[in-house]
Order: sequence, then structure tokens, then C-alpha cells
Amino acid sequence: MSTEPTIFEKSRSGRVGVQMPACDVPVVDIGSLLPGVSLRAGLPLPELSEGDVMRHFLRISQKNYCVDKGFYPLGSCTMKYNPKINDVAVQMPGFARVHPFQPEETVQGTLQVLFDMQNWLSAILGMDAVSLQPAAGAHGELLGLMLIRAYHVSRGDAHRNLVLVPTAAHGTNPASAARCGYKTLPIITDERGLTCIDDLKRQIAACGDNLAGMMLTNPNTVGLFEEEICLICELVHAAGGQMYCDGANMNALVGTARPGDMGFDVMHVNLHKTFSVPHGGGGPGSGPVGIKAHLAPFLPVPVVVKDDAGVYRLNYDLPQTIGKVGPYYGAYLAVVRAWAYIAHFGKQNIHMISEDAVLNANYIRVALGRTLDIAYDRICMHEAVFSLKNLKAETGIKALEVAKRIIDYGYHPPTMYFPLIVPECLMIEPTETESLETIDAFIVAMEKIIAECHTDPET
Amino acid sequence: MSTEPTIFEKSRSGRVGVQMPACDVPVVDIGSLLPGVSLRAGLPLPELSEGDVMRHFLRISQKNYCVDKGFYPLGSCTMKYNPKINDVAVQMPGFARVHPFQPEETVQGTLQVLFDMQNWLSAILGMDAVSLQPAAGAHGELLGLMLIRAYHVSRGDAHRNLVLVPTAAHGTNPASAARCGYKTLPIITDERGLTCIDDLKRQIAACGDNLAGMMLTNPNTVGLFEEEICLICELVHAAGGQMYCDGANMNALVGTARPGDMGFDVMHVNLHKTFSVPHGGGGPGSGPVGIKAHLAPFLPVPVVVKDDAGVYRLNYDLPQTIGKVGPYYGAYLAVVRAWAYIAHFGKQNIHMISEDAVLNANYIRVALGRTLDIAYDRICMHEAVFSLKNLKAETGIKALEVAKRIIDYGYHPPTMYFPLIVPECLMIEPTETESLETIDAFIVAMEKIIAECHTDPET
Amino acid sequence: MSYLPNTDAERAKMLAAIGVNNIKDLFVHIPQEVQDAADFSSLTDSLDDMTLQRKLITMSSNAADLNSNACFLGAGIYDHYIPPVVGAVCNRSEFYTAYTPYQPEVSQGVLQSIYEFQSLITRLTGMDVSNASMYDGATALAEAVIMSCDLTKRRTVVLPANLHPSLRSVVETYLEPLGIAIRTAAQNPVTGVTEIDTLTEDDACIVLQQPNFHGVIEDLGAAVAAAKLVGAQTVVSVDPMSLGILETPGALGVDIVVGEGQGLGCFPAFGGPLLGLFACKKEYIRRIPGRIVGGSVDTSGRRAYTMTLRTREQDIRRDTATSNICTNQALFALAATVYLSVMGTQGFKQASTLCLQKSHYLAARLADAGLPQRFSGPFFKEFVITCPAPVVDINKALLEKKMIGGLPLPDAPNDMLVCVTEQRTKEELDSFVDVLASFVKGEVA
Amino acid sequence: MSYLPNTDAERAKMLAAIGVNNIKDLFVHIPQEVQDAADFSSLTDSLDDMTLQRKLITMSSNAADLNSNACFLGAGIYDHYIPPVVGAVCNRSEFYTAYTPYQPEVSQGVLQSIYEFQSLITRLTGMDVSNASMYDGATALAEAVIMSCDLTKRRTVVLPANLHPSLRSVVETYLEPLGIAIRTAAQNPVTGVTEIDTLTEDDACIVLQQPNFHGVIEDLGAAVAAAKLVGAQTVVSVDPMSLGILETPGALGVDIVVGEGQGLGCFPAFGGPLLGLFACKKEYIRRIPGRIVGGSVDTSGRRAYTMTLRTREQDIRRDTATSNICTNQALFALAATVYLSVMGTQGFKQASTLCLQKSHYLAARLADAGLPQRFSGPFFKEFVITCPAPVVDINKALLEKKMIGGLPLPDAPNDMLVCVTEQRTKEELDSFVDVLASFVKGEVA
Ligand SMILES: Cc1ncc(COP(=O)(O)O)c(C=O)c1O
Ligand SMILES: Cc1ncc(COP(=O)(O)O)c(C=O)c1O
Repeated sequence: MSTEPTIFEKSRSGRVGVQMPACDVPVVDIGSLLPGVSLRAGLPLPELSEGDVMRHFLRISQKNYCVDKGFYPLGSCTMKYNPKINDVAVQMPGFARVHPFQPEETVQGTLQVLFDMQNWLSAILGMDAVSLQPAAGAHGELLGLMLIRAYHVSRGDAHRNLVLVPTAAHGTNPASAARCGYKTLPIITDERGLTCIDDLKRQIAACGDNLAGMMLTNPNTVGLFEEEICLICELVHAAGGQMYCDGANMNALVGTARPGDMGFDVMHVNLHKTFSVPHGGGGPGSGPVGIKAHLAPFLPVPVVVKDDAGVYRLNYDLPQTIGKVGPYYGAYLAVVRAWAYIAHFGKQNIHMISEDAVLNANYIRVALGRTLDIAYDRICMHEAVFSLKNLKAETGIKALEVAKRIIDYGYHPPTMYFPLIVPECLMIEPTETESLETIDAFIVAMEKIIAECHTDPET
Repeated sequence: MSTEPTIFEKSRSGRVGVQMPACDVPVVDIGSLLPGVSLRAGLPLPELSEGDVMRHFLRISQKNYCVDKGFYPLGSCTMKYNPKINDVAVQMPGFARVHPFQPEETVQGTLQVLFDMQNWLSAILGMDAVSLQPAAGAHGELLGLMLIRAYHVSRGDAHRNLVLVPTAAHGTNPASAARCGYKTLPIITDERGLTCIDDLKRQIAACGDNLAGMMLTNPNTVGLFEEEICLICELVHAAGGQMYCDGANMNALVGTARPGDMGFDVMHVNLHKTFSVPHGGGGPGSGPVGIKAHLAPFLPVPVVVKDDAGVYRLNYDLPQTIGKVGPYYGAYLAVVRAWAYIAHFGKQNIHMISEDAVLNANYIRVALGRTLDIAYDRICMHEAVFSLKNLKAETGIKALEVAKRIIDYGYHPPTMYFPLIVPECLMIEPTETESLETIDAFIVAMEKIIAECHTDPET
Repeated sequence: MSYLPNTDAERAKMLAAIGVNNIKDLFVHIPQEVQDAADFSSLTDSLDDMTLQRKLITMSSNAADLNSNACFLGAGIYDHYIPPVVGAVCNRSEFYTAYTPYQPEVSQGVLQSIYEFQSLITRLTGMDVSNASMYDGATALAEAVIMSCDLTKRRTVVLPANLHPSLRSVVETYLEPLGIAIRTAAQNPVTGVTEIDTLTEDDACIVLQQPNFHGVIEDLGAAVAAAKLVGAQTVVSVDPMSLGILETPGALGVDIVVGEGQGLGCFPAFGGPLLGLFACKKEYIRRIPGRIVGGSVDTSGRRAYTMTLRTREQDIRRDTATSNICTNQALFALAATVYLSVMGTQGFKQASTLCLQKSHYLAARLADAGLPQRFSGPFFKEFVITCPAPVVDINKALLEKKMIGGLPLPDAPNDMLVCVTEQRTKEELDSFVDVLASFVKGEVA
Repeated sequence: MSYLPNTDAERAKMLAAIGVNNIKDLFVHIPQEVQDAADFSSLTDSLDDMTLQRKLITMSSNAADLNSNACFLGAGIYDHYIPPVVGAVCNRSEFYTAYTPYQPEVSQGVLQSIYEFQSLITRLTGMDVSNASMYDGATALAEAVIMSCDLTKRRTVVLPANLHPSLRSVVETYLEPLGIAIRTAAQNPVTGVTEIDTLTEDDACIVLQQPNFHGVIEDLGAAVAAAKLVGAQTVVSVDPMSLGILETPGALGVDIVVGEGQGLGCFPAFGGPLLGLFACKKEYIRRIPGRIVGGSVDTSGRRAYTMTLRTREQDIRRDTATSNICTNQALFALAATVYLSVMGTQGFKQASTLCLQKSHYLAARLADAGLPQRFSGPFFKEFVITCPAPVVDINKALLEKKMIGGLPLPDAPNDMLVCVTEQRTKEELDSFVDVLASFVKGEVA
């Protein structure tokens, strides 16, 4: 991998990459247009031709792995294939080249996507309403918690300031709680890999009437379905708390089961995981929030509605709204992509997403379980979790080293050391868009690596 | 570079990459729709998901060098940067999604591009008219020769069947002549690297009144301008022949000089060289033909005209037309790209194309001439030609080996062994879109390789 | 200029290094009077990047495109569905900005794609070998006919009367300077099928277009049998989309198959660039025009691809080459490769079947509405109807309803060649019938 | 389904390998009553690929887009020119289908692009450090204000009255649960500039929007001076396009600069996704929200990039992290990086200057036509005019001439916030004046 200089090092004084038009209105001296305003002296941007720029970014791009190149076994990240129709859609002028403040009548097709998605996501999540405003999962968590808070405040329960968060939860959960002014209390995971009900009861009791709610990832962060979910929701509800579902792992459920039917009051889902929005090297994503009806009065504005004449409108008239968590209507183009993904499957086939995702994961669990130790030996959902504790004890080789070695075989490494509760953890999520032969080839590579660990630990 | 299986090896029976719609009209048994017609049994195409297909082609793509990645020092190929606005243009529905047989009134913007380009290329080549029909340079040669032939036939000179073609010419020249039913006579290149006038006179005399014309590449295939071009044209014209210019090297002249002003009667130009149409891994290209007025009656149909009302029309009414060399109006999308390239420079800046191309080439000639032997030591045009004859004598290392070694330095090899008249030939053409520092870096790499040849000939 | 990296300072430095004072000194070999004559004033003013983009959008908008209008025009260029992955692949810099793969070390991507293209074309046509593409279906046919004359050492070819007029014109133009004679096989006026009982021992080949210009399916087996009797070859110009259903020309004994590949993943694009297909029996491989890519094993034992049988080509064989073609249509061959790969057995068959079913539905509905078909022979996706008014007038009425009508036939202005691809919906077909029926009923002048 | 590779045969094989009979056996842990409750009947019918593409085209066509209509709307989202190379880079699979670059060995492309993004933003703003992006300009401002409270350990922030209403709403929503108080600095009703003489020692920071919601340029230096007097910070939400002309906030002593980066190469896209910019003085680096990429040298001495200062982030620091942000806007940061690289010093300055010149031309022409500006302060590309009729009515008239009018102000329905970018031509500006003048003259009801 040769080094590519930075764009600044490639700059040459006086080079031009874009020829801008001459000014077609009479040019006035800037000083007289902006009297008393301090103006900048230099503008130290790079100077390159268009071709220089293209080459620079093409060269650095080729240093990158990507899902269009191969398998990302990243647990908890749901790196699925990004369909190409979505890329075509987000270039269409009625989606890409419209201004958020255009009059509603001029953006009916544009609004239809939002309206449909509010409804479709509600149906998929089993919720009563959806806000598309959050820009990512963590943003959705924050919104969800704000809605819970607004609900409590509206009922005179402003004192409820404690949120239960499993130790195994993703870091955004406690961080979002803190951003909402909440304190978090940990809940431990038991030997089954599930929420420890005894610990939960203990902590609920400890909260007294200050319990605001619980954030639970389901399927959870070790890839298991919280089979006592209905009980958990009952316990939290009984203590006056609201149930928040971190829907990052929703891919295991799409078309099969709905968090709303399990007792959750509010949840987010990551369109950049479950609904094929590309990760873009770290974003942008989209984190819509679904809610039960009792939280609807607090939704951020606007929501998209269809009036009696069948015209799509932006409704700002929610007197109890919490306000806004984003400036406009969310990550619009991400929503367009997710619209296309859902529409492709439709009501007839939506169940195939979770079925193939879970099938692939369990296949990995069993097949790779012959070589690695399965962290929790039971049917998993969208991902399989392994512990390399014994390997480390026997050979001194750590999960990190195994994961990095897989790069030499042409794969992205799996997720490592998350969640922290599994020692020397490797977490593998295939998604529904990987094929049996890709998975088999990956397993063979892993087997080779583990064999190497025993025979030839230096490589 | 790992091996990627073929698309057939990746196929899995029953896999689907495109879901087609169910038939929305009543389905009738095929046998009764096509009575007596033999139908195929199997259809052995590959079966893959969309993601499988994307990965396959992405992986093989990364094995390829390309101009967006780096410098192609390929002499005679004019591998210049392909501006990105052109890619946007050829996706626009009024260009990409129109049918050639639509009524003229429904494709006015589409036709305007053709009309403009007929005129603009005429101006750039110094010709009276242009046909955009040929699909590539060789196709243009064939058309040009057919026009010459039709001209002779129309004057009762059907017996003229001999064409003079320099030994140094590109292989398409004699091949095209053969396709036009012509016999070719060779002309040698003298020690200056130019057409040997004595030989030319000798061969003209030998032709008697059977001379149909001469095909001359100018600037010629060793990168030099035929400074006696006016004399050459006079000699051929005096013998009743027509002058054909192979305009493959037109990049050296664009905006500076015009073959039409030198005495040529007909020529082609390669839009995929001179006018930034990408090479596409071998095509498609476009090879418009420019002609003087006396050849206009024979042009292929249709030509685009603008009527008195300012409406663009397709004119098929050329009674003496040779017919058609392509089914419609040429490589339309290539013409759109060339339109954009010319429009960007415009009348004010078109000269910069040839100036920077020739400047870059002469800089290479001088700078690399310190290390390699220049084949013809004089000011060159768009490319510099070196002979590695002495290097081979001293070290045993051939031009081929030097050229292949440059791959290890991250470049495409230069053109080798063309034209054949230069022993151990390396031909380097930078074009106007390469920068000084790219050229300098390339020269440094070449110097290192030559040094290696002397010190460490094994690598 | 946005594409020229060198600055004036760098230009000055380079001139100094070369040892001249002025850029004009580099053009001293061009006669001054030639330079003085150069006049570029009829070119456009230089357009900056922003204005250029605007101008292109404006021109493109000044057309009735097939995104916004339902297309019933065919006649060689077809509005078939293009899966988006075709564009995603072909727009990769590594493919579209690459040079011809003469240097295999840095061209394995393009080479493998062409190798796969050739394999796909042989599978589709049932032929033994395919080349790496020709300019278009028309020149491919001309080349095939010339190859056939070379192979048989005969100088007459038989073209069908119902050959696409553009194809016929290109073949005539190519053959004229070579002195190859053309005879025409008549068309049965009732069925629309070519009558092929006229071959002689002077004929190098009989050409058929499948389906023919009028959309009717020809009997290739009969042509092959007739040709064999006189030692002639059979050359077929095929619509590849029909090969989702029809028996392969290979299985029927055809010698050379050519065709227009535009429908396989390439835009109509006002008729260009196109994709010429060329496949034949393996005994003719050394006479094939153009490039061929072969697979082999490199020095380290890995599979590698390279251009093969180069000695047929013009850059080596010069005036005795099998053709003058050099640049071909590699990128569009890639498009067809991606298209056929992603459509796959099932998708391609479905597309083909939808063309068949929908065109027959429309023909039947039109017949019911009083618009009979001109020919009775079997058809695949195109057919000719005789209208009660000039087709140009009908097409105006169709355009108002956002439909692009079919082609008025050169010899019969009231006859329309209608094309129905898999992209036409029932709704569109029914609207088409409504407009035409209104002419039958005399509702329109 | 086109995206699911496994066939039924493969599924059966996998189920057997797992040791279950039926796919439903893998969902046994989900309570049956939950599964039974799931109802997806309100989803759309499954759309095949061809119909899906059609449907998307149809929806997209049902909007007045900015390709076909000249846009005078701004207010935070701008119709700036986007050079085509931005799309060519961002649409490369290697960038847009890559994951977050946690594994530097396979992510050097994304990491280098973010490193360059950060460098460009510091150069543009004159600040010391930049992060790898925030969701949008609004949440970036909220984060900046919270960071300022953390740094100063104060619990009141001062927002200007002329802050963009969406920004204000987001900041309020973010601060409310944290119990941070908001005070409002008044706007001078004549000049439109913020009055900043009201700061106290309880204030963590004063926020300014530059230019402010009404387009008027604020005096950042004065704010910095006033803030310093009471030990408060200055936070500025800047339109990056104005930084082609205006002095950098860094040079004026601003502590934290945020902004909406959409104008730097991203489509308006109905307002999202967007690109939050976040830059500050280097002493605050350990308190920055979100990701930062640093450059270093790898084991073999080559330059390498990696995410740095990770211990600020939520995945490590959990509830004491500097923010909860995880996924950010990497791909749009790349777009801005390509945009700024290709525009370069000259192009970017020109774009900025064209905004300035053209907006002033329009303002002057409107004033001549009897449409005065509401504020007298200096402006960059946006300004408020008071119209003789409700802006919604005027906008209808403009739309008929293919123009998208400016924003009606929330507090004054006859006031229009007009925006002029470098993309508006003189012809468009003059047509705009004509339409508005017709209202002044009372030609329109
Ligand atoms: C379980 C879980 N929760 C929350 C998040 C945060 O989502 P985002 O990165 O979209 O903000 C993630 C992302 O990795 C996650 O895996
Ligand atoms: C001098 C010369 N003439 C003719 C040609 C043939 O042009 P094309 O490949 O476009 O048919 C070439 C192409 O390399 C050439 O260099």
C-alpha cells in the first residue's frame, strides 16, 4: 500500500479545478458593499485541477475495504448489501434537488416518501407513530428519552430521573441518558446471556418512584432474544417506568415480530443497519423513533399528514411537542433508500429479511462453533458470539490478533471486545444478503487461522 | 493479485438478481402464440444475486489500471483526463433516453448537439463539412476512403485504385484501404522522421493515373509535424489523388492549426483521443470525418441541418450519398462528451489544448533525452519517441523489459515497438491534462529503471 | 481551464527547460501561412463549469425522453429495462477510463470482463466462439457477409427483402467498393416470412434477420438446409432479446450470428454508441474480425487473460487483416455482461416472455379495435398494423398522451411497426389502443 | 428477492446443518403471542425491480425541483453549485459502502479523507482543531453550547433573537432536559444586528449566527470582546460559504465555530442528510464531541491515519462521554472535502464573491422597484424585503415563472427572506424583480 500525499501536498499555487463564471451583474467594490466588515486575507485551500482531485480520491479509496468488495462479519453493525436502485433514487431531482422550505404543493412526491415511511415503519415496529427526524441511532435514543421525559413531566412525574441500562448495552445508551439529564443504573446479564431478572427487580426496587424507564436492546448485544421480554416490560411498567428498545438489532425481527407487541413504549431503528442505507464510511445514517400513542403528543415537529383532499402536509400543530431534534425532516435521502428497500420486499416478503439473517447467523454459530467456543450455547438471532478465552489461555493469542489476521484472507475483521461482558469476544453478523458459499469460505479461513494459532503462532 | 472466479463459477442454480414483474396481461401458452416455431430448451446464463454481481465486477475492476488512477504515457493513444461533467451529461434523459426514430420535433435538444458538433469540428479541422457517423478512427478511415472513391467514380475515374500509405502508418490505414478495395503502396520515412519526398515522387510516378490518394498521419506516427505537408499535398493533387489525413494525432494541432488549411481533402479525428471521450477499456469511440466541399455530395445520410424556422432536421436528401456506414447518427453519447469538452474551452481557449500537449511532450523529450536516446532530435509535437537500441546493445535489456518494469513504479507502460521503423521504440505522450510534477515523477522513475539496467539488470 | 493542471509559472519553467522562449517556438515546423489561416471564431464562447452544466441540462430538457413517455418505437433500438447495477459497474473509473487491454499485467479487469462477455454470447446464441464486440449490429452484419465471401470464395450474397433498411444500407455501402453483388430474397406478402428457395452455387451466404424488420420470426432451419444444398453459409442478424425464448441459431446450424446488443443493458441514446455482437462456428475463428480474449495460466500458475489470435488484426496483419476494426465497444460489452449476469436465466427468460405476451396482447386488442396486422407470421415483440390515417398524425395524438408511437414504414405511410417491450404496462397498452381506436372510429380528423 | 442470495435448496441445507426442521424453529425464543400479533398488512405490495424504479421516477417527478426552477429560497439550505467530481468520488463503492473506520488497516481511504476534511475546516474557519463532523449545523450548535457550559461550568447561555428558528428550536430541545437556561440577546430593529451588551458572569457563552437568520453580518469581534469581559465564550454558527470573503472566526477570537456544511457539495435534498461542522480552539480538544482522526506513522515508517482521542467517546466513556454521537456524516464530510479541494482557493472565493455581488444587485434592483430592505446592516447573500402582499401569494406567481420564491418570515407574512447564490443568473434575477414589481404596481390581486 503506497502512501498517497495529502491533498495539501498535491496543491500547486495557481491551479484551478473549477472555472467559475464571470460576474454577469455590475461588479461593485467589496469594501463599499460591506462597509466596516472585516474581510479575510488569505484562503489557504488546496489548488488542483479536476483530474488531480479525481486521482487523489480514487487512489485513497482503493485503500479501503467496502461491502461492495466483500463480507463484513461485523457483529452489531448489520453490514448488508446496499442495492443500486437506491443510489439511482437519491440522485433523482424530486428527492435530491428540493428545498425543505418549498411550499407543500410543490413537493408532493417528496412528502409521500416520508408519509409512507412513517406508516410502514410503524407497522414494522408495531408502534403507533414514527418520527423520522433523528439523524442516527444515538440521536434516536436521545429523542426517545426526551419523549419519555416529556411524558413523565406532563404527568407531574418530573422527579423520575433514573434509567436502567444493562452493562452489556452499547455506549450510546448511557451517553444518551446522560444527555437527557438522566442517571443510569446498571443491570447485569446472566449466564444465559439474558437480562438477569433478579438484578432487574433489585434495581427497580432501588429506584423507588424515581424510575424513568429502561433501555433494552432486543435482540440484545450478545445476539440473543430476551425471551422474558414481556415480563421485563411488565416489571418496569408496574414501577411507572417506560420501556425503550434500542432497535439496532432489529434486523433479526423485521417481518417476524414487533417490539411494540412485546411491550416497548418507544424505540429507534437504524436505517443504516436494518434498511440497507449504506454506512458511508461512518455516516450519514438515520435513526427513526417509533412510539406508542401515549407518547404521540410530544413528538417533534413537523409530522407529515395527508389531508382530506389527499394532499400531503407538514403538521406543526402539536402543542405539547418537545420541539425539534434536527433542523428539518430528518435524513431525507436515507429515508428514500429505506423506502425502496421495504417496497422491494413488501408485505409479502418482508419476513424473509429476518429469516435469512437469523438462518445465516445460526449456521455460523453451529459451523464455527466446531472451532471456536460459543459464548452462549443456544439459538441466536442475527449474530453469533464467540469467546476466545480458551484459545488465549492455550496459545497466548488474543481475539485482536485473530481478527486482524483475517484481513490477510481478504475479509474485514469481525467485531471484537464488544460487548465487554464476553471475554476475548468475537461477534459475527452475516445479515440476509450474504450467501452460503461466502459464509462457508469465511469459516474455512477462520478455521485455518485457528489451526495456525496452534501450529504456527508467529504468523 | 488474487484470482477472481469467472461469473459462471460464481453462479448458483436458482439465484435471482433481478425480480421481474408478473405479467399484467392475460398469459397465453407460448406454443399457441408461436405455432411451429422452435423454442430453446435451456438458457445457460449465470444465476447470482445483485450483490454477488456487484462484488464480482468490483473485484475484477480493481485489477485494472485507469486514467483516473494515474498517468498513461501511451504514445499515439492520447490518454487524457475524462472530465466528470461528461459522465453526468450522458446520463441526462434527453441524451441517453431518446430513440433515434423519434419525430424530429421531439428531439430538438438532442439534435442540437449533433448540429453544433458538425459545425465545431468543421471549424477545428478546417473542413467544410463533417459526418459524425463513424464509430471509431478506423471506421472514419473507411468512410473517408469511400468518399474519395465515390468522388473518383463520379468523375469517371473508377480506375484509380492505388493508395499511398507510409510504412510508419498505423495498421488501420492499410487495412481500411483494403476494405475499400484499394491496393496500398508504401512510402518510407527519411532520417528526419518525415515523409521521404523522393520516395513519394517515385511512387506517385509509379502509380500513373491510377493514384486514388494518400493517407498521411500528421503529426505523424513518430510525433513530428510533416513540415513539407503543403508540398506533399500539391504533389498528390497534381497526380489526381486525394489527400487523407489520419487525425489520430490531432491533439497536437487543436486550436493552433487545421489540416484543412494544409491541403487535406478528408480526414478523421478520434473523439476518444482528442476530445476526452473515455477509452472504456477499448471502446466505444467515435471517428468523425471532415471533408472539403467537393466531397460533400457523397456524405452518408442523414446530416443534421437547421431549417429556416430554426428547427433541427435530419436531411436524407443527398442523391449522390455513398449510403450509410452506421445504422443511425454515430456514437451519439461520445459526441455529447466531445461537445462538452469543446464548449469548456471555447473559441477563446481551444488553443491551450495543443499548446499544453506539445509543451508537455517537448519537456519529456528534453528531460528524458538526458537518459534515453531520442529517435529524432528535433522539436516534437504531442509525443516524444525514444530508441533503446543502444541500451539493448550495452545491457541486453529490451524496450519491452523497461516498459514492463515501469508497472512496478505505478505507471502504465509507454507504447512500445510502434512505429516499427524505430528500433526498440518507446513512445511517450503526456497530453495536456498531465501536470509537471506527474511528468517529473515519471522521468525520475524512468531514470531509476535505466540506472538499474546498468547496475542491476536482473530486476 | 479546469482540466489543465499547469500554471503559467510552470509553463514558463518548462519552456526554459526545453530551451525555447515562447510556446509558439514549439510550432515552428507548421508553415506560418497554415497557422495564420486557422480561424476558430465559429466555435462557442468558452463555457465555465457551472454554465456548461446548466446548458447541458437545458438542451437535454428540450426533448421528449423515454423516462416521461411510454415508448412503442423499436426497429432495432429498444427500450428494455436496465438494472441499476449495470450503471454502477460501468461507471467505475477502473473500467471506463482504462485503455485497451494490450498490457495484460494492468488490464486483468477489462480482460476478464470481455472473456465473460464472449462466453455469455456463445451461450446465448449457441455458437462456438464470439469476438470482443463490433461497432454495432449493422457493421457486424457487413463484416459477417464479407467474412462469408472470404471463407466461401464466392462474390454474391443474398439479403432478405425484409432486412432493416439501415442494416441493408450499411451492408450495401460496405460491399460496393469490394464488388460483392447482392441479390434479394423476396418476402411472402401474407406471412411476412422470407422466401428462401432461390439460392445458387454462386451465393456465399443467405442472410436472415431474426425476427425480421417487420417483427416476423423467420425459419432459420429452412434457410440452413437450403444454403447447405448449394454450399453456402447462413448468416443471421438476431435480436438477442428473442433468444430468451427462440431456439439458438447455433442449434439450427447457422454459420455466423451477428446482432445489435443495445437491448442488453445499454441506453437507446439516440442510436449510439451501440454494441455489435459477432459469433460463429469454431472452424472460422482465424477469420473473425476484431479482438478476442482468451484465458490462460500465468507464470505463477494463476489464471490470467490476454488478447489472443492477434495475427488476424490490422496492427499486425495490415492490409491482409480480417478487418480494419481497432477500437471496439468494450465498455458496452461490459454493460451486456453485467446485464446478462444479473438478469440471469430466470430474469432474462421473464423479460423475453413479457415482450412476447404483451406484444401479443396489444396486437389482439388492436385487431379487436379494427386495426389488423399486416402479416400473419409468428412474431416476438414487434408487428405491423395498418392504420386508418398516416402514422405521423397518429403519433402526434399519441405524444399528447405521453406515448411515443411506432415507426411509419418507409414503403407504406399508414403502416406502423409497433414495438412492445417488457417495460410497457397494461395500462399503457390500453391507452395506446384507445388512441388508435379513436382514429378507427373517425373521432380524429 | 434480488438481494437475497440463498436459494430454497441452500436454506434447507443450512437448516439441516443447524439441526432444526423449520425456519420458525430459530424464532422459538420469541413468545408465540408476540409473533402472532405481528401484522404487516399495511405495508405496500412487494415491488419487483422494474416497477420499483418506475415508481421512484414517478414520485420524484411529482415535485418542482431546483433543476427546473430557479431557487431564491435559502434560510440554512442553499442551492450552491456542486462540481460533478464530488459525485464521482462519493459514489465510489469504496467510500459509500465502507463501514466506520475502526480498523485502520482496511480503512486508510476513509481515514485520510476525514483527516483532510478536518484540516480544510480548520483552514476555512481559522480554528485550531475540527472534529470529523456532526449530524447537522443545528445539533452541532446545541453540542457547542453544552460543551461551553461544561468548560465554563456555567448554566446560562445567550442566544441571539435572530437565530434561525430551527436552530433555536433544536438548541432549546437539547438544553431543556439539562436545565441549562437560555437568555436572548435583542436584535437592533434597524440594522438587524444583535445587541451584545447584556452579558453577565453567569453566562457560559454568547452565540451568534453569521450571517444571522435575516442575512445580516454580525460583529464577531465585538461579541468576543464582550464575552471575554465576563469570562464567557463565543460560539458562532457560520455559513461556510461566507468564509470565502469574511474574516475567519478564529482570527477574531471565537472559541467554538459550528455550521451547516450542506452548501459545500451536498444536495439540498429536502433538508437531509446534512453536515455539521465543529471546530474550536485547541485547548478544548479533549472536550470535543464525536470522532477525530489523527495522522501518525505506522510500524514500517509509512504515514497512517487512525481515530484518536477515543476516550472522549461514548463507546468507551459511556455516560461521561463528551457526547452520545456515534454514527456521524462521514460521506458528506468527504463530499465537502472534494468540494473544497476542487473549488480551491480561487473557485471558492469566486463562488463566495458571486453570492455577494449578485445578492446586492438584486437587493438594489428590488429597492428601485419599490421593495425596500427591512434591515440596513451589511449582508452576504440573503436579505429581507417587505412585500406589498403575502409572500405565499407572491411565491405562487413566481412558481408560474419557474422560480421558487424566498421564505415568508414566521413573524411577518409579508416579509420575504431572499437568497441569491452564485447559481442565479442576471436573467433570473431580473425576472424575479419583474414579478415582484408587478405586485408593487398592483398588477396582481
Ligand atoms: C446496539 C447499538 N445501539 C446504538 C448504536 C448507535 O447507533 P448510531 O451509530 O446510528 O448512532 C449502535 C451502533 O453501532 C449499536 O450497535
Ligand atoms: C495513428 C492511428 N490511426 C488510427 C487509429 C485507429 O483508431 P480507432 O482505434 O479509433 O479505430 C489509431 C488508434 O490507435 C491510431 O493511433
